[in-house]
Amino acid sequence: MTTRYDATAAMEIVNAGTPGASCVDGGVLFLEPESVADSIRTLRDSEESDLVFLSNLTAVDHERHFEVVYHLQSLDRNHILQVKARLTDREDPVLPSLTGVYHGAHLQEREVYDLFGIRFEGHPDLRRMFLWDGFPGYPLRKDFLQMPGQIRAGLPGFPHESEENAWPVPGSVPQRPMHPNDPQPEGDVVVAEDDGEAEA
Amino acid sequence: MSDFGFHLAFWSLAAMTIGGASMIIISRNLVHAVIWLVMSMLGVAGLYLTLSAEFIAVVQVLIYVGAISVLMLFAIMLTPRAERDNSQNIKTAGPAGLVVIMVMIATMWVAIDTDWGAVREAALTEQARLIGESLIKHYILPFEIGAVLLTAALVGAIALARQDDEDAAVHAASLQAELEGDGSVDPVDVVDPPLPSDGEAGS
Amino acid sequence: MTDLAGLSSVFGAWYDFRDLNNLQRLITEWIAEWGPDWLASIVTGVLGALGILAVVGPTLLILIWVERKVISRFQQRYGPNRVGPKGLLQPVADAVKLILKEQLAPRAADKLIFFLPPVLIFVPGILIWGVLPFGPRMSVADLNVGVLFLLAVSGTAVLVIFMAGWSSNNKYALFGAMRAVAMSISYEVPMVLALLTLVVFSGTMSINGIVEWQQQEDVIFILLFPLSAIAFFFAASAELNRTPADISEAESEIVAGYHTEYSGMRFGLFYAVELGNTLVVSGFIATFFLGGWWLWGLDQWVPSWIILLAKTAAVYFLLIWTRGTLPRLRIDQLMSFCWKALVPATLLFVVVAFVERTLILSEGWDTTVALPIMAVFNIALTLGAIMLFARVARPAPLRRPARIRMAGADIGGLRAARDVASRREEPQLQVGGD
Amino acid sequence: MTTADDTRLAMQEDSHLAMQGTIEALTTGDGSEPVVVNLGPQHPSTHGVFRLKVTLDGEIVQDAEMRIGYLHRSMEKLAEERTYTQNIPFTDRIDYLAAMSNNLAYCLAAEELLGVEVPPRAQAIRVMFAELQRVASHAMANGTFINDCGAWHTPLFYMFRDRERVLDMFEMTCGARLTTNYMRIGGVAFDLPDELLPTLESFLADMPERIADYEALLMENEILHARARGVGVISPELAVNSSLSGPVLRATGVPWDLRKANPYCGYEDYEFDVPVGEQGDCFDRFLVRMAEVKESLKILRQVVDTLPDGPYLADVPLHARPEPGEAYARVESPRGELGFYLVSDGGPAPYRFHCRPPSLINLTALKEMSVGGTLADAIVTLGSIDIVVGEIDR
Amino acid sequence: MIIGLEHYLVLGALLFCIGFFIALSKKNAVGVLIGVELMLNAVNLTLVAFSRFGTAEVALSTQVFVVFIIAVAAAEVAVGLALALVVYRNRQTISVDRTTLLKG
Repeated sequence: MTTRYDATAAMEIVNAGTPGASCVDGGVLFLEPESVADSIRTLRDSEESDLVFLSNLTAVDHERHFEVVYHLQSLDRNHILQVKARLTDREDPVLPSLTGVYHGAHLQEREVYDLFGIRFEGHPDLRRMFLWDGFPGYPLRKDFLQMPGQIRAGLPGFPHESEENAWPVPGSVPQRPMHPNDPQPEGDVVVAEDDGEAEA
Repeated sequence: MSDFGFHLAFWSLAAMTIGGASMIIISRNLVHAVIWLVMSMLGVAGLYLTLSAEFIAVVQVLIYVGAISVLMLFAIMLTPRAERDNSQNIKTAGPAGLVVIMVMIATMWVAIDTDWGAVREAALTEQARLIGESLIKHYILPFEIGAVLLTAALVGAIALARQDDEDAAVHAASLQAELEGDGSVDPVDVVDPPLPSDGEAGS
Repeated sequence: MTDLAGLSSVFGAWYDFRDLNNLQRLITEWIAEWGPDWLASIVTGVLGALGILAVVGPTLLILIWVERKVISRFQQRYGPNRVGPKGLLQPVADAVKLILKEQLAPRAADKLIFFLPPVLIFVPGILIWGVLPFGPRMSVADLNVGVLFLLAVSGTAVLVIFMAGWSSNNKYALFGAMRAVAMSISYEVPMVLALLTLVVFSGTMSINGIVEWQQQEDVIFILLFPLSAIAFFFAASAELNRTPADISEAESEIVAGYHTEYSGMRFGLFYAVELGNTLVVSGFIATFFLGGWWLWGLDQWVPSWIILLAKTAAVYFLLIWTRGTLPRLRIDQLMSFCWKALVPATLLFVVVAFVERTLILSEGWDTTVALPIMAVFNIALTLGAIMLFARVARPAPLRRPARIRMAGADIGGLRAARDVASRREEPQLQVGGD
Repeated sequence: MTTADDTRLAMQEDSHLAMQGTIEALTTGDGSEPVVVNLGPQHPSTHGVFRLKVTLDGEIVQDAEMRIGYLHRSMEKLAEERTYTQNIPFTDRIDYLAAMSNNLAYCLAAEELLGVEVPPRAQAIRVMFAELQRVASHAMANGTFINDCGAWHTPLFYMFRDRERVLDMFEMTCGARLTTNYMRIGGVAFDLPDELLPTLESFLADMPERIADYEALLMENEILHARARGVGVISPELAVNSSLSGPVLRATGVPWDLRKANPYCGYEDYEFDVPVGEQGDCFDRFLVRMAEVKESLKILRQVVDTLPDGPYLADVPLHARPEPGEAYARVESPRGELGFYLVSDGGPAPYRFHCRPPSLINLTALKEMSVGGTLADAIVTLGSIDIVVGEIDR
Repeated sequence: MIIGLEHYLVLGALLFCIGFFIALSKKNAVGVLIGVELMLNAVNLTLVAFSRFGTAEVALSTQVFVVFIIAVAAAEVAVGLALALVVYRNRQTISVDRTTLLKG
């Protein structure tokens, strides 16, 4: 059974070398963003933790800060450790790249850069992977394509759940402006504002 | 030799041969030139047939059209496109033309004027067998020398064309020089580059 | 011909369809009586050409259907059965579709050389048919340099393929063309040597002569020279760019090889000639190695060209079979197989043929006794050569068997991998290797 | 003597000739410039819209660079707008050749978030369909791999015959062949129809002799050995370091299988084995996949024998709101380690929905595998890694 | 009018001169080789013409001579092209007028 590796033990290992581990919160090891690569290298090389397999590398946008999440797995000892690094700077989030430590981080870091805009220093080929280079903005950020007036991305509530956030909550997700071609509601007749518009 | 079919064949094949050859002079692209060459060779093979030399015609098609032209196409493919112009060298074209015209007049005159003696009606039949036998019996020595020559050519061509990695470096450097446009590279510099210290002392 | 029950009056009569030559001779004699003699020669030429086109034309269409149906049978599916009864009109539908399709030409293509190949590729395809003997006197041109003519004409096809590939200004096409040219040239050598053994043994280069020699000696060459037959079969399938040597149009690597840029009827021509070539080559394999129009006396009764077509169908099925099942070889493996296996093998058999021929001629051995002994010896030699090749010429990675072990209890990373690898007992699955 | 500018003049004059020429000189290893060939999005053997820019020196591959994103539907953004149950159909479309494994992985992650206990019958049904999906997916993988080696679809159609039977079983239970959308948070959507078990019995009865056919048809094939042995080799150390997983990792000799290492859905109750290769080349991957199909059949046999009855779906409220937190569940899909990382903020929809794509991560080492080989080897290597473009681009 | 020996000799001479001109005037080494091939073809043509129209004993020897010429021509092209390749490899050009290293 894959056990969760004890984060505090990992913290000692990292701090034994170059001090880079900030704290442990709920079984997750938090690392200083500047020295992420070196700390993880010590975790990988140390005989006791033996975290040789980078299972997953992704990022989460918590609006106030970014969190880059690593899942490191030891194949021989069959335990897994979740490591996070917090980036508060939203304009130019930078993190040292893991490609020196794990060859598997190449594509996953490019994906995080492509969808979140987090730059990884030292990545040999940091280009957008899915989107074309001229794509404006980074799609997976919460404020990407935010509609005016919307509090934040995501589903406000279940459709039927309660009256006050029944779908669509007035103001929370604004209605698309009515278009003359839309099926007109029976009540008031919508007259096209400027007469110049050609009859559809 | 006189019926209509033969005349048609001879004149069309002659036109094909001379046409192909002259198109080589005119065409600018080297690959076109080779393809016109192939056409004229096929014309010559046809002429052999009109002279009822079947064996030679088939050998001509097999070796010239089948092998030599493909060899030339390979050579053209190995050299860069920039070298594929087939244009004449204007300076030497003029005098060469004169020399060629004089040679042509001389040979034509000799061909038409001299009396070639009795003309034989029957053509040679069973060429393959006869040539084979004469190669073994009467011309055994030239046959052996030919074999040695072909082997020598084979080994020579391979030795020349083989490329060991030292040459590759020279070639890559010279290609780079060509791209930067600063003339050719001295192979010696590439093979054993001057030590850094010599560099400062030298320049 | 023996006079079987007074049937001799039938033989030689114009309606004796066993040998269509009688019909042709009748027509030319009739013309010669009243018309000028050049008209007679033209008519014979036209008749011969018509005969060939009558055979080639419809068979090209039928072959498309045959090939797709047979391969579908290999693959547990029905094959074309929508158009017409049992899908018989499928080739017609394909042809109509190809004719109606627009014929594109890439803008930067070299116009002159781009438009020529579809036409020129037909020339060698049809010329070769002229030399195939359908019956004792039934071949359009019975050249006494027939074998050499066959090789020369199939050599020119290489040039046309190169023109097609080079002129369509497409990297895949150029790859296809270069591969096709390199392969065709190197596979001509084993073809020449395989045919050399036959020419040496039968003493003549005319293909009809070879068939008559087999008829005289009551033996078919595949028994005498099996390795030359195999070498010729493989070299011919490589020359035709068919699997397992269809690297010049390997659609999984270089899309469609040299005819990538051709669409519409131009592609149709390439496709038709490919099938036509396959038929004529299987015809030649049948003629050289299976005795052509002769079958131990049966050709007295059954018209000779039916026997030939039957044998051609058999060899054609073999070609489809290899195409249907074998994966493709890489270009360097094909080259090394040609130069390291086929050429030495055929050279060996050329020497054997010379020795045996001199034994028969100079020593005066009686052929009825000598040939069976030589056949047995040659077959043994073939098996020996194949075993030797199978053992000696295997590239390094193929010598060790590919082994699969079951991880059993120790699941884990690199340390577990070392444990699994260092186990002594037999791996569960061992494949390949000698 | 020709001065420098003389040659430059000549070169300029030649370069204008080069302009109207057609194709730059094809190299023969003598250092002239290499050819860049696009195994473009539209190519018969790239298993979908996937572009590989291959720099070739003659036939030898010097550099292989991937250009992907043609099938990017930004599923991770869409999933943030839909409730946990509405996201299940997305997971079918991520890896459309192994939809069942995707559903399973997502449901496991969601159940970990919601803290739902799955009834035993549902777990057994999930194992059954995950293994059936592995048989179908490996049939596809091996078939297309041999197709890339050049065999004219014959082995592919043999293996499609078995894949058809598996897809019929899927259709029988959940109505869809490819995008099954069969699993729900807390169990499976429908109970097994009555006619499923008999079909599964006859399927299990026929398969062993079918597999014997494949082994006879393919294992001893000299040309397949020549084309696949020693091609696209990767060492175990580099494989582990580049996070390869699934048959590609096991072919190098590393015995890592999530079903054994981190058993989910009751895999620990079933007795099966994990095949491991030796050289890590294309042919070993092919052998590992063939052996895995046999192991899956063993598991299916045991599942059918010990299928418990009882509820097939835990009573999970349709509109469950998970506690704020996160979950990372991983499944051994036919292509490798498929993981789902869900972050919840208490809302109806997941705050962050991330899928660990085994196909994409297995491609990190494609460059190391194909450089040095010929163009044909690069195609065979790509086929042996068995990628699905839907999973790469998500 | 009968196609006689003179027809073939004239044709051969014409072909020879065209080949000769090509060999002299082409800038590209392969062009020169093409010219040489044409000249050899012309010679072969005249020889076969003699074998057809000449006296009996000359008929066979000329045809054998033609076979030897074809063999030598093939060898000559192979070596010529190999030379052109090596010249290209070292001097990046196979145009005849620019490979003037020996002129001094």
